[in-house]
Amino acid sequence: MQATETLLYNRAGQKIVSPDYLLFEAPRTKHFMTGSEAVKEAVKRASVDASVSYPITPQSEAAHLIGELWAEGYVGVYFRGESEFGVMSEVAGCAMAGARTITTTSGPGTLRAMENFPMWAGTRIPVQLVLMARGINSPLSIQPDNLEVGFLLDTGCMIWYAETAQDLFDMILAGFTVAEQPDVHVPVINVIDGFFVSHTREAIMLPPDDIALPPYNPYKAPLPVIDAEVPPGRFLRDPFVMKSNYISYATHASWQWEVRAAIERSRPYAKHYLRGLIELFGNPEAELVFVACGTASAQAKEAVRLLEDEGIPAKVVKLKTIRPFPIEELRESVKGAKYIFVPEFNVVGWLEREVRRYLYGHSNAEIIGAPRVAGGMTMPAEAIVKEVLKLTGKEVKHVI
Amino acid sequence: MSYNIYEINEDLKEFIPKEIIDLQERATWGNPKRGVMDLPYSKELVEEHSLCAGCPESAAIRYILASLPNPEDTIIVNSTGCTSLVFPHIALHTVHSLFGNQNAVASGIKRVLEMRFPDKVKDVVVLAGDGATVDIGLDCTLQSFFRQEKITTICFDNEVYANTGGQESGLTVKGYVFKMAPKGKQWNKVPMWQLAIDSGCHYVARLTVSSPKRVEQVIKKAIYVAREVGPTYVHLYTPCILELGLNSDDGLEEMRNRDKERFAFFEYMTPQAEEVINKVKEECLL
Amino acid sequence: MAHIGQSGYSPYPVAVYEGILTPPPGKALVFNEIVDEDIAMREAAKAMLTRQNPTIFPGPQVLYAWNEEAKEKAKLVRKMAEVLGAKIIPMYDYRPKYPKINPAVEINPNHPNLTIWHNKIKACIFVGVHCHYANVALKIIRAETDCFTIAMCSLAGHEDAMITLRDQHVEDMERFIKIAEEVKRELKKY
Amino acid sequence: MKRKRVNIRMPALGGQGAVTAAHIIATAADYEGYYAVSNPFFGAEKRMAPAESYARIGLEPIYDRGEVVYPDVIMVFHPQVITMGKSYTMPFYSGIKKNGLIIINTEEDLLTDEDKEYLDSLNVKVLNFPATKFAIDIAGTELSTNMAMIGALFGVIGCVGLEAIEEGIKSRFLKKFVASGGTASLDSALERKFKKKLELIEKNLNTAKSAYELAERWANEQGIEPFLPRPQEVMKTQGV
Repeated sequence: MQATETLLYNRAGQKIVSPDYLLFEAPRTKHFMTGSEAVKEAVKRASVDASVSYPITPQSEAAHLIGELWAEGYVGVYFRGESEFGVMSEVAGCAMAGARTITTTSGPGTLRAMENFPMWAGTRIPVQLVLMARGINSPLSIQPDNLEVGFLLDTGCMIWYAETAQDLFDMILAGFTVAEQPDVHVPVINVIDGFFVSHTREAIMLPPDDIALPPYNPYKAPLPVIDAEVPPGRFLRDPFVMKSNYISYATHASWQWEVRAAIERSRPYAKHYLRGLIELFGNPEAELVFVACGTASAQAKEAVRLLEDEGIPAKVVKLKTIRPFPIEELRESVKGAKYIFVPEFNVVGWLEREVRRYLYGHSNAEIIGAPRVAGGMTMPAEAIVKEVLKLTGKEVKHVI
Repeated sequence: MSYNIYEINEDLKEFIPKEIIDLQERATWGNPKRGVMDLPYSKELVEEHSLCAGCPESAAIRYILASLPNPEDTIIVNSTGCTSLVFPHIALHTVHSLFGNQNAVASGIKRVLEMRFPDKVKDVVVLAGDGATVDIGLDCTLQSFFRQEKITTICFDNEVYANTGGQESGLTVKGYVFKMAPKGKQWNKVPMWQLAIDSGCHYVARLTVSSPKRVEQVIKKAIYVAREVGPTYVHLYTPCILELGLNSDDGLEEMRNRDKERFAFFEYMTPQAEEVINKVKEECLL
Repeated sequence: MAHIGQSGYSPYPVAVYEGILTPPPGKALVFNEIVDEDIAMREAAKAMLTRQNPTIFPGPQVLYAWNEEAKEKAKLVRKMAEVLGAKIIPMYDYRPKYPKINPAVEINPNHPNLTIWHNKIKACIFVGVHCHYANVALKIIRAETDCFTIAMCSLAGHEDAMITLRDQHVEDMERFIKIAEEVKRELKKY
Repeated sequence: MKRKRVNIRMPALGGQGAVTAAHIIATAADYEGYYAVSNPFFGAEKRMAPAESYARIGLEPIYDRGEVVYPDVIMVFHPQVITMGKSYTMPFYSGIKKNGLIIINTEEDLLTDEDKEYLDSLNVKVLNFPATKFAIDIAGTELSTNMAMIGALFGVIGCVGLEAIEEGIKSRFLKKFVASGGTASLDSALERKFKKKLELIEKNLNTAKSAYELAERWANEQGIEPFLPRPQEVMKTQGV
């Protein structure tokens, strides 16, 4: 049994530092890069053991760059799988065998892989998936649209949402740290809106690349790692548990609740490593509130600025985590709100549903699922402002 | 080897049932010469299971487990089907993941174990039915062969989906009437052993489990070659006595009959594989 | 007894949905209260010493001699049982056992309540069980029995147990045994 | 009201280097001390098919992402954008803001009287600039068209100087060498490549520089103010 805690340097010869030092204390310097390149920079500092890739726009570049890290000796195992279904099963194998594992996918790939996600959660592997959301068929589109996230909400995986390349970099490092806590130990899906983050170049602050997270210790996992080195010697992961093989229904029920309980246990860790489950922007007293995540929150921030020019105080509540959902934080932050807008990059409004569900009986504000764009559309701040002015009956002085 | 995960702490031994103590004391660990001949004398690596009485699959599993050259460091990946009800009772680290992804999961496990334990031999063996291997899982099966994953894939071919109640599978013989083929199967049995050869397997065998000793030889060859060279494939006929309407004691005869025709013993090996097999023979391990 | 099914109905609600999470490092849980470890250890000892058929359920991580800590812990589990006058019933593996378990001599995480009912166990300690299976079992016990559950976890603990002790290693178990002896004296059980 | 942000839309044809241009524009602006962001149009562009990229330069953090729907500046990289309608927006100047700017790579005037009327009504200035001819004359290759366009842009809107432009171009073409971390120990093969790169960069710089000067003169004739105050000045007024 390997005592990973005692190591000073990782496989790549990087100095091992605490997650707190890497995330909060290490000096940072400014770089100018895309979200995909930010993924490489994060993985480079995360002592990653394994990654499996498959091409699909817009996540391909990030997957190439992880491959470069493997060629450079930063990642232990890397190859191209046969399909997203195969890839998500291959990373499951890697994680069950005790590897810190990351992979990436998008849109149709997410749906092709779907059967794997509840399996990941059920078998308690802390795999990290960087999801670069794009439209899902049919008809075909490779452009930004986050409908797919609605399908993932109840897979038993943690779901975090990054707004910028900086968010994504920090969330990937925090993601491993939180997901690998023994009492959490479920997968984490870090979502960004494809292209809006993956292909946009912006300034990002990075710690030095000669330090890295402590390696993963599989012997702290809540289920025996599959390496024939840990008892019980007779161990099947994960068995049929059914009345038909003389097992209580309670087993499967309890197992499922345990997976959800694990997500709940992630709250204190996520609060610490993400510096809170939500971020506030704008006028704290505002009665006009935008609740959003990812690029929708970025566009809402621009809208808040335009509304200031219109003399209308507004604020944005940016949700950094969707699973666990920041219930208390949201309720607190919309106290005194009159209007709550939920701008989204999909046609169904999965976030609006979540917001309504958790604010039911906790807010008298009118909740409006708008504006909603899809199919690759951009959401100009001006469009958000028009929506607001239309509803609040204020007359448009100038938007453009 | 990892035999110590079976070793019970003396202070607590008196509270442990005999079947578990026997695993420590009477199973054949750390002995590559072990084989089916040990069956009557040693503790087997499988306890009671819930397969049909007389199911040839249960015999196959017993022979295979008795033949593993390195059980204490062998990982078995299985899939959904009748066999999934057996796996909880196998005294090794095993994985049931999804229906059809067994070779993908095994690929990940093998590569990571090679990385984590560079100085140890960790054998990874896939054990699944015909539906999992050839129908729903064909992509993952063949792709793991293309990628030259160092794993052994064993297919239990009972020529039907048995666990779900007897539906036609890709390995059903043309003309057989099963559920979902009410007029009889319209197309030929998939020659999986040939696909395995064409896809890059270095050792391929097709046989019934009528002869324990032959099963042992094949399994050992397949595992040693996978360890040293690349993917290997073993195709076993384990008839479903239930769906064929046979009595519990008819399984063996059914297999012997097929030995003469579509499951006549067939073996293929590449030159590299042959080299390994000869080496192992010289070491008297075959 | 069970409401439905072979051995148990719904283990819902679970502790986290009642706002209870695992204790922070250095602390312990007694029901929904975060307390100092020594207090929790005293309460645990009291429960084991005063309730019917106290039993320790050692899991694979202490049953098998797979590393030095496991060997040490096995000795301590034995000692603990003597001090607490508790039975030892092993959870030697996690498989859904076919065709059935023998509840007199073993416990299985898939229907732990069978063993607790059969032996009328009113207080128990989980030790050396992998966290996931401990949690699965503890939820079922919480829903299906009146057994007072104590989790002695080497990692982050188990909020579904009535008392949870976290980061428990050899020296902590030794401390627990000392405390148990004190409590026993106070209760005049010697 | 005074601008806090310049949003730039670059309709082009696949292969013209509009994405590279957007990257260099943003990098240069970042170097100059502004906040800057760049991104391509998110599609499956092919050579000579419509392609588009965007850059945003601002005095405060930029959250806005995606296509620039309401641009302050439109840079038309190829006449076909107008003549053959190879543009994602119809007409190519839709959404242009008041007092905006349009730079068109062309040797003749391509706008109709209708276009001119509309653009005048918004006080949008139009610079017809033969960037490709310019690139061939100076760099000896039409591949430097995007450099000419970059030079022209900053010549007109001011705020980003030649030094910053040089930085932007260098960081784009030297990135690989730096990224691979081996700049110190480049083997001879790489050095030869490196030398080629430096020559290329030299040509590109000259192209951008002369385009900058030409556009600067034009801007002065037109009496065009710098589009943004210098970041330093803003700092001062904010008393930072």
